[in-house]
Amino acid sequence: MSQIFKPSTNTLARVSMFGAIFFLAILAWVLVTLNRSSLATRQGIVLQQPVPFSHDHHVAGLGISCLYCHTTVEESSFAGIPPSATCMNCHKLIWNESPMLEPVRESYRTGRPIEWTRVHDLPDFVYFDHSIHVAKGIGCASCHGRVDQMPLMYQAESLQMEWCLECHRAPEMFIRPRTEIYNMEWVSTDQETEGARLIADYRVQSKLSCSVCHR
Amino acid sequence: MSKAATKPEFALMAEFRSSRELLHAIEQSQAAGYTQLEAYTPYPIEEVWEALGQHKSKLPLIVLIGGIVGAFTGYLLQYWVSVINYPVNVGGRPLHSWVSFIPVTFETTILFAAGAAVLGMFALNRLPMPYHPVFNVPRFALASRDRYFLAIGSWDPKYDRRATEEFLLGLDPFEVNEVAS
Amino acid sequence: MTAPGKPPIVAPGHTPGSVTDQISSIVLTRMPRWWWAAFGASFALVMMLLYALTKLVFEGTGIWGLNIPVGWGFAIINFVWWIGIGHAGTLISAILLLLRQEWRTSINRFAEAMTLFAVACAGLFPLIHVGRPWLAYWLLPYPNTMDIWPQFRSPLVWDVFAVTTYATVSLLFWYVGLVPDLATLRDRARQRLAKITYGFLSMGWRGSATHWHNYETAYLLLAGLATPLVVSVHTVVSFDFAVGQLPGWHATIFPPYFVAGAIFAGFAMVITLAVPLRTLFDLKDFITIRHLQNMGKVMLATGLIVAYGYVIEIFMAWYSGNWFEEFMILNRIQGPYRMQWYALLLCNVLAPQLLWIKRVRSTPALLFVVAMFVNVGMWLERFVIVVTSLHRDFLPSSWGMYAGTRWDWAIFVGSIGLFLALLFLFIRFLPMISIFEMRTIVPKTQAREPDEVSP
Amino acid sequence: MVEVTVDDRSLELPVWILPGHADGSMTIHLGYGRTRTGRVGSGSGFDAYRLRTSRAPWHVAGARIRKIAKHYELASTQLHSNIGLAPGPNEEPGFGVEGVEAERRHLVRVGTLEHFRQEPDFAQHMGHTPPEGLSMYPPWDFPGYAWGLSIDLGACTGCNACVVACQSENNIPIVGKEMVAMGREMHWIRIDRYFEGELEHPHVHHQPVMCMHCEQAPCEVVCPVGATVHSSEGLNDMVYNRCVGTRYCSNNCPYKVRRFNFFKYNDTETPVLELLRNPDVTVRTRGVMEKCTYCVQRINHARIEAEKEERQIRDGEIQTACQQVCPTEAIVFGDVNDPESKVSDAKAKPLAYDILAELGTRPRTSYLAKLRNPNSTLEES
Repeated sequence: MSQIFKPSTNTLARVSMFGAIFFLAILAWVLVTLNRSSLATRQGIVLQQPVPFSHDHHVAGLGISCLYCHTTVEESSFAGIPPSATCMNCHKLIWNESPMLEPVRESYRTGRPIEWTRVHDLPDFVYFDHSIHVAKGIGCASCHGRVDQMPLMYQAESLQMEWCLECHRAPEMFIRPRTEIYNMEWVSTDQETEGARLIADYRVQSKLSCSVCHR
Repeated sequence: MSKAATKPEFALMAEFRSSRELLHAIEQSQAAGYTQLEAYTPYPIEEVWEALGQHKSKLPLIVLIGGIVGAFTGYLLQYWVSVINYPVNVGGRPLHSWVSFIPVTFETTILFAAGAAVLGMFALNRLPMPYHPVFNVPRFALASRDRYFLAIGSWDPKYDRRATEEFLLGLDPFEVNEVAS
Repeated sequence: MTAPGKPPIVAPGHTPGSVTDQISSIVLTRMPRWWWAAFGASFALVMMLLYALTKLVFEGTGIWGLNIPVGWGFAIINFVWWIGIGHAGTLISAILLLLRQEWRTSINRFAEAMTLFAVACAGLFPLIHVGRPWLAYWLLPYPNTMDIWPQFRSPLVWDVFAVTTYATVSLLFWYVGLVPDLATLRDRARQRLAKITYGFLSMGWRGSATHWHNYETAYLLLAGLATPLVVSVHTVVSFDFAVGQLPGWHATIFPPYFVAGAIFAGFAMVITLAVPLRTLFDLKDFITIRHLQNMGKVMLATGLIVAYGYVIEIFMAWYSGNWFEEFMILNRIQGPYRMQWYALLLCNVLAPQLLWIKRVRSTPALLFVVAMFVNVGMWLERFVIVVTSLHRDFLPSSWGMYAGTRWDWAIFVGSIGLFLALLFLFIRFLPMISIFEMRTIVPKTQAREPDEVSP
Repeated sequence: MVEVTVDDRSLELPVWILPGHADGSMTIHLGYGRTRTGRVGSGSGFDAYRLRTSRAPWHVAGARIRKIAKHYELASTQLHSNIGLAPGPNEEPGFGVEGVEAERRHLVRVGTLEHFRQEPDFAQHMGHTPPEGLSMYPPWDFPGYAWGLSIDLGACTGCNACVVACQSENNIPIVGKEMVAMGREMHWIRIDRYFEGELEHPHVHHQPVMCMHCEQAPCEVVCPVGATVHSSEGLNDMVYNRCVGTRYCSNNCPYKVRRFNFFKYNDTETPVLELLRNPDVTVRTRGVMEKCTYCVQRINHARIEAEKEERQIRDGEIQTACQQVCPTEAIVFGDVNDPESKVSDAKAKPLAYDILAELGTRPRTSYLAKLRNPNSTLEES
């Protein structure tokens, strides 16, 4: 036989071997990153809404409490989306001619609710209850982010299971006094000691059993 | 035999008809003071590599290390998963169910050790190397059939193009070839 | 080297050159016409397998005959059957190598290939038997957004590790064994494409003393690693049953009895393949009567261990004083699946007894018939273990019956097609007998001066 | 099949001979053979209203029965088993092994009042319960709540209300006759029925069986993905969204209470059916295992309400769906850690026993043996 390959093939062979390892490593990294990116979670993505409602304006600007619209957050698993009538309490009088608010007025006239696009959508097999979290000292901002700084609503956190577990494993790092639940700006000065005290005060159990959320 | 070599040759290579002749040639070459020898045989012959002074391979150590790494990887993964990361009551069994962790630990040990053996073998043999000067000799194809080859590298301090060729021809080979680099 | 009265390992008159030429020529010349017909037929079965699998994924596990209480059926039976068949390859190449049984040389290569293809077929079944096959990767430990990991107390997770390790190590072992032969083919091939392909695959193997030295060390170490591995794999497979608490599954005899059964089944399959191949490719010089005799002996020995396993199962049912166990055995003997049990005894216990007769061991056709009995018998054994134990367990109110549907059969037969198709591709493209090892043993087995070369 | 003729009206029907049915009579069920009951129900069974007139709404005499050469397949979730009676040489097939085995395994335990007076804990001596703490594993603590359930076999009449309640509460799909015939019914609770005594006048026993929530659950250990694990309150959790469907748990469950979605049984495409379902329970898809959860949605709801009010859950605050509908109050659910609870009380009774306790599963569901108080003269006649 005579030579089949050129000397450069040796380099090629070695480069392709290390290249394959490199490629696999990159592939793994890409998959891990994609799974946690907003492509998979919708985190940080502003969704198209029928009316461009600004939490920034209503909460930070006008000082309306979360509870004014999301009325059932303390009693029910669902925080509640306000009916158009709630909007019309004010918008009968101000901006009552604004074309931007026409869908609200139409909904109010016809009684057909506005079809908002859901921003925080957990999978159907997850049963999340707002009332118990609020009762045990978890503030709105802990999960929904600084809603008072969002001109248009988006999902602030990933809502993936590892994110839920982060708090359920160490609630003392996230708990706050019940008085500060609706305070968007609240920051603890000494979360660790105060957190541990609140955990005891509020009898927080931070359950990690599967059936707490999946049933 | 090639004559007009433009580049300095890689080695001189003698072809033998039997392993006995090859072993004899190795002895003679070593007696003559050649050190940069390499033999090529169609099948593994222990006497040949021993004659060339190779007694211990580094491979067993590499495999041992691979096995130990595999065992620790397997066991620690299971321990971390079951006891530290997400401890759950599974059928009333203890979190650290070490008996149940043995099969996986065993398998990762074997997996890592076997991987180390194969990768180590190729690394120690400097493979892959699809191109090598010895393939320039057309008759070298018979090294994978039934011929035995002895090469003396041109970097051998005692190497001399003519004298070495004479020496090899004196060993009663089938043929002596120059290995172009 | 040949003991008086025993047939030789290699027929007389061979030289390293002649074995090299004869074995490599099978790969380097055109395949006979029957090869195309046989490959075409097995390929058609693969297509049927793909059709059945598509149906399975789109419609659900319900197209099989499974129910509650019989939650495992054909898929697990086939899995254990195939993985058992796979064991002979590693056994021949690793354990017999360590035991310095030189007769292994001419059968180890295709037995290893058989292992790989059987493991490939076996590996298919755990994947498809789950209700949601697209999530089967959850059995692997990888960092995920749920922060949930496999449950390492489950024998199925052990299975994942055991089978993937086994498949990987078998592949490495096989490939390492192939490297010098790929170099041989590279040196013999005439077409440029074949030269380049074999050249790449052989990685530039030169057969230097350094190469051989590290190679032999690696091969021996791999054999040393594969030996406990092969024992562990079927042990772990038996844990799928033995760890369960079902009567008929929960038995300490299972690991040794499964390993012996695997070797039994594997050798039966090697004979099933070797007998036709040696005729079709005229390899009677290399796969001699001696090989067939030895394989017959191994089958007889392991068959007796398996029979011992059956006896111990019955004995323990009585000796344990556990009524659930006792009922399970009575149900095997008298229950609705008694015919399968009797057929199993016929195939696995009675038929191998013929191997006591030397004339049976030395007649390829008879050996083939016994091997076919064992192939069937080992499938029935898994059927009896899986189905007969499940269909009548603890609560009589939940008892039921089980029968495979046509989709069960389609997938089973399809997997045989896949196995054969891979095997035909293997004998087309790779040497089915290890050439360099034949070169090694030819000098030892030939009476005359081996190194004299034909011109 | 047979043809039943009443006056000039006749109907072809399949027959099922049951022990204890009076000679020369037959029972025909009304309410089947409907033409518009949906995907599964339409056309199943036979319309017996054709034999009924307003003159004799419940009871008809003078019916004639004739065997006809037709065949009809009946689907049943279990064979009837005649315990306490070895199959004689003249027995019909199908009466044998199940009954003998059920008897031998002491699944349903029955005694007379007289027996009870002499030996109050007779039920506990009928099987072998391993003593507490006899385990190779260190015990798990269940601080807080520990849910348990007790079923009084003496009270159970086998009315099946629990089965229907469970089906409605837990979104259990109807799978149809073909699937039932294959052994693929989906009910989380079933009622095992046993006949005891002679074929002509047997005693009938009913035993509701659902997930036992074993403390040392055999199903959990074998799940490769951890889709069934224990909760901190001792529930045997089934996580549908984690399940890949190996069915290993079901194979290893001695009580065979796990159910598998062999196909996509739930119709999730028809929008109106969304209103049918309980929104608090996941609608299972194909390829996953499911089973009784002790109505964990009700437990969670009660726990959340109690926590918001900063109190313990009261005994009786949680009722499982089967308990809620049981007309004889045979089912009691509650916290076994609370010595004052009704379920602790039931479990402390001398009649309390666990089925298949010898397997060491430590079930949280236990039974109260059935007591009979027969009149000795009537019994003998």
